Amino acid sequence: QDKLSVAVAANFINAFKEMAADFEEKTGVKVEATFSSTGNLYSQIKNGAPYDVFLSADTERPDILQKEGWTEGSFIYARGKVILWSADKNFCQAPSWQEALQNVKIKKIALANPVTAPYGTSSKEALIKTGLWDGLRDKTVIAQTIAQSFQYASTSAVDAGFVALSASVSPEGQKGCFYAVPQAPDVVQAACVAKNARNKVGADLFACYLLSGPALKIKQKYGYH
Amino acid sequence: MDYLALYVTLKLAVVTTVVLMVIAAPVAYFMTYARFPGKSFLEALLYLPMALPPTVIGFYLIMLMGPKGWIGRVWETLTGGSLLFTFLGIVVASVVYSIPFAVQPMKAAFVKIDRRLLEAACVLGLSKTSTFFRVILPNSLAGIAASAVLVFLHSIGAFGVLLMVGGSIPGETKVASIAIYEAVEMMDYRTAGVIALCFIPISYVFLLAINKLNSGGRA
Amino acid sequence: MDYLALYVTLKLAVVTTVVLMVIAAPVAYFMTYARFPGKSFLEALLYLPMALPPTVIGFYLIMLMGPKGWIGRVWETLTGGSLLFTFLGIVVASVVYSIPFAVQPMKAAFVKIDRRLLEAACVLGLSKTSTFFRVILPNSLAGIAASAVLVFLHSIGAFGVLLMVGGSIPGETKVASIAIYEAVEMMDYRTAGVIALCFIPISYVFLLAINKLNSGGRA
Amino acid sequence: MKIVATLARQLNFFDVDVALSCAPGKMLVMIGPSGGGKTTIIRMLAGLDTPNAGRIAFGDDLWFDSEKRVNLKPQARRLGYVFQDYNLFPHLNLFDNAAFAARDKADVQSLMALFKIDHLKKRKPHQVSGGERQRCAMCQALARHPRLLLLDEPFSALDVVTRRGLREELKSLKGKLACPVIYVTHDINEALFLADEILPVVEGKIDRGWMQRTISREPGEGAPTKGAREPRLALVY
Amino acid sequence: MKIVATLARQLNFFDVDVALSCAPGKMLVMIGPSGGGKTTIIRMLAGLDTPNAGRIAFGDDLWFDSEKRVNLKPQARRLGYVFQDYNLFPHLNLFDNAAFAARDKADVQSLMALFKIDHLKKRKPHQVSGGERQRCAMCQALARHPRLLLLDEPFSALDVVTRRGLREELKSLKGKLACPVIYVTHDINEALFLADEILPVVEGKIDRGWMQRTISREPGEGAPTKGAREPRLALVY
Ligand SMILES: Nc1ncnc2c1ncn2[C@@H]1O[C@H](COP(=O)(O)OP(=O)(O)OP(=O)(O)O)[C@@H](O)[C@H]1O
Ligand SMILES: Nc1ncnc2c1ncn2[C@@H]1O[C@H](COP(=O)(O)OP(=O)(O)OP(=O)(O)O)[C@@H](O)[C@H]1O
Ligand SMILES: [Mg+2]
Ligand SMILES: [Mg+2]
Repeated sequence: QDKLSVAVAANFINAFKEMAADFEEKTGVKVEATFSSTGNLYSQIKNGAPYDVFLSADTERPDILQKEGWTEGSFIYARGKVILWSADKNFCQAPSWQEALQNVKIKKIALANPVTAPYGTSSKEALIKTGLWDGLRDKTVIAQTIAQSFQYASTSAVDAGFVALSASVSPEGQKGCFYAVPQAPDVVQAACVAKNARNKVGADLFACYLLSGPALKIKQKYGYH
Repeated sequence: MDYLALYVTLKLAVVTTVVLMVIAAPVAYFMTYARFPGKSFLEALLYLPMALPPTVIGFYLIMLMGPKGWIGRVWETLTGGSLLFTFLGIVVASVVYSIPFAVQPMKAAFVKIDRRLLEAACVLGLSKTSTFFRVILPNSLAGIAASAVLVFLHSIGAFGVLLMVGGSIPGETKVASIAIYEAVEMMDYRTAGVIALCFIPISYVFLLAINKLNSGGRA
Repeated sequence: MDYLALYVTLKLAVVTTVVLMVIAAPVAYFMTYARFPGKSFLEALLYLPMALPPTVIGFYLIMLMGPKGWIGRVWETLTGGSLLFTFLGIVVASVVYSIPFAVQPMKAAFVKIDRRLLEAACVLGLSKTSTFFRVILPNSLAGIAASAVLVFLHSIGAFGVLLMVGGSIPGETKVASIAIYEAVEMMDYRTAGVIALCFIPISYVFLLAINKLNSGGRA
Repeated sequence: MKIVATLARQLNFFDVDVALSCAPGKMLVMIGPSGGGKTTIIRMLAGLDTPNAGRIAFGDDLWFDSEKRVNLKPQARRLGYVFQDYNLFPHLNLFDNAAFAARDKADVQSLMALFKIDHLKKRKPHQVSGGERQRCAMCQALARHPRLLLLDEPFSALDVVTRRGLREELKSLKGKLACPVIYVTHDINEALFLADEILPVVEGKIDRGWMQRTISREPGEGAPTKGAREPRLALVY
Repeated sequence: MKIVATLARQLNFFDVDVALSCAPGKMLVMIGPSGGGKTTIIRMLAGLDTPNAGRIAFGDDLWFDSEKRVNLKPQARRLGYVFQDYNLFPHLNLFDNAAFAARDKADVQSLMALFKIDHLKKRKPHQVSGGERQRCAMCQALARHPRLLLLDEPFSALDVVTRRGLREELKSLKGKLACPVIYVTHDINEALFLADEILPVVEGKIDRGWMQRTISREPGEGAPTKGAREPRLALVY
């Protein structure tokens, strides 16, 4: 059985590891993954990295890859949600996340870089929609990735952070409390299969698996839908 | 182009270099001449910041410098403010991150000082400290220059650590390497290339200055 | 724990150190004694890998080593294979990434060699090359040790570059720092800490070995 | 103050074992074959080497005592020491070298004039001749007003005329310095001219007969009989 | 082959300007006041310093010619050169130092015996006395069978007995080596004993009267009249 090489956006790492194990058990195809930022993985692919499947953190890059002829088409494999998480359980006393943020005791809040990270873009949108963006300018700290935003929050470096729902289900994430942020649009993550994949059969099989029932269960477990 | 980020980068690199030269010289002196059990172990610890991926160092620094870490707490009692996400914070991070690069070449230079010069200093009544300043330092300029070059450039390139500890606040902690990172992530390779190219003249000027200082000391 | 990643890391660090010692010594020699216009400029270029954030170096390396870059194309014509995503590929990346750390302390050591020894070698009929091997190298052991320590530890910590060029293939290009990165990304801070701790004994043993070699050369 | 020392130290091929003393204003000259242990003795007096056994007393001060485990650091002995290889600090010019541990910069000026190197003040040591370096080392040692002066062949790189001049100066300085001076030379004339006491050191021991044997060219150890071929010059210098 | 040289070089306080020649198997001895330019001349002959003007011919080979812009590298001149500060390689033991550029290791063995340092073969230079280092430098220079031997005060750190022995050896070697030997010394006895020709160098020029003035102690420059106080020792060594 030929192994399958998958490039995975780092925010999906937890869910992916479990899915890969499940997939291996079911099909016998060995999955080898590279986790990195979407931008990094895209550069690698452009320069000839032999990945069979690419799980991006956005929809933009699979689209470009399609235009460039690397893939025949992309599909959405996960939708992430933004939450506002804090290591301090008292933080969640307020009735809504907006009020919790406006508490005078809150000195710093983290969000992922709105320019480069999809979760950051989404968080910023929620803040703008609720009219909080300008008022909180001086309190915001920019993390480069959504994982780093959670690191800030979990180490109490910031009082609260906009993180992915998936973070809240990790053991570390259960130590704190969070608000859902319905104003933040879903973060849509698309995947694509390489046209010239070395293991085309396995790659297509994995693409199907990604959308199957067992996979959905795992995704939900890690806060995706 | 992000001139502010370039300015922060330069300021950080200069401050780090100056601070580290002052800190590293006595440390290297001590590590060269002191004999005590567990010395290699201490040395290994000293070099650890280098062997660890920057993100890990960054993570531990956040823990230490955050409101729950002891450095953070001490700092808060002293100044009332937070160390994280400030320029001072990234200076601390960058100093920790570059310690090995400062210490190691200095140590190599100190080791090579002719023993006879030290004996002469000894006979002429110089204390350990005076010997350090009057004999060892001026005869180790090449090694100190090597340290300065490594530290300066390394703090320009420092990235993972600063990314963590700084929080990328424009004009305060957003350094050029973060700007490059953003450009690469946005697939704007031209901007990334342009900012990267800015470092050639900067490194060039710095090397020239160091070489001048270094040969000035010898001529 | 990911023993395979630790093994790849160590293998990479050892290979990089050996390769760089061999490459850097003549480069440092040349940079110390050759006089030509544009020398500082060349030197600045040589130190650039340090001033750039690892991801940027990684990016340029991929471009060069990929099927469209000229190194990649030359390599493909020669061997028929790809350099990217192989162990050899990360060795190349790690060598480029650490060049400045190898060259700078060696240069500092070479500069400090007593001119009288070089004159003696000259009079005794030694060519430039023999002088290098018989006089300069054996009298620069401290500087070479400094280089080796910096390079070894720096390649253990190398991360951004390797992730980019290597692609984290278990047993081949997945090094420990990538394992740490993944653990951190998974918010599994304990595992990250445990792998990080492994570097203390590794650095320790390496430093002991270098110190032994170094003092062996002098005794 | 007077220096009194008994020193023993094991070397690879023989042991050093001597007793010596020198009063202030007096000069003790050590002479003897190359490799005989003269430098080793000076280094023990300076505190740079530690004797295996013995005692060094300077007036009422105890500098070293192997039994009482006293060992004063060289820094505290306040010495003037001209090393055999006259090591100056390569990063300093001759003036700064001479003034390195000086009590008074004005002294340095006049010492450099006395030793005829005042025109070389701004030169680095590698830019002057061997003899000039040696004279600078002498200035450095004298400028700190030492309590004990140790001179290990301080004039070996000097020509006969300069040397003759300087040894005159040294002889007259000796009284003014009012400190004991221990002087190593290979020049028997110099030894006879300068010494209040001559200490011939052969294989680490004091060998009073060595001078006599050497002067009268007894075909002793190391004095080759071929020497007879040498013209008998009776130079009156 | 014979060496013939005319050399001119500007120094800070005076200019060196000399002409000299020395035939194989002969010895030219340079003597003169400290800082007079002897080492500078030797360095120019060795190719370590470049004359401002002049010409050095070794037999039919042209080593240096300022007009023809010829300047042979020191490596190509095949010299034996004992530096004034006898710099040995600190990382090598005495044997390896002496054998550094030797034609034949067997030679080294016998040279070290001749110079009485064969028991110190395994020592590093800093572990032996000044005179022992100097003798090792001498072995190093001789072991490569030089075409021209340059000796800058090679015996300055040696006692009178050893020195006397070695200069006997040197005198007999001179014939066997069959190369020109240029020798710098401060010892007038030595100069008279060894030299086929004596070249007094004073402030960079040849000053034939210097020897005479020095010996007869004419109160010339630098010869202090106080010298008269010195006892007239007529040592027959
Ligand atoms: N650091 C050292 N370690 C071991 N032995 C040494 C060391 N220095 C000198 N020796 C040996 O000790 C003996 C005495 O050396 P010392 O330097 O005292 O002689 P010296 O009388 O000063 O000779 P010279 O007149 O040649 O300078 C010599 O045999 C020498 O080889
Ligand atoms: N590297 C140098 N740069 C400039 N001047 C120098 C240099 N070396 C020597 N000199 C000067 O040149 C003159 C001649 O020096 P040189 O070393 O040739 O004298 P010397 O005759 O060998 O003296 P000595 O007997 O003391 O060794 C001296 O005045 C000295 O100060
Ligand atoms: Mg001695
Ligand atoms: Mg000289």
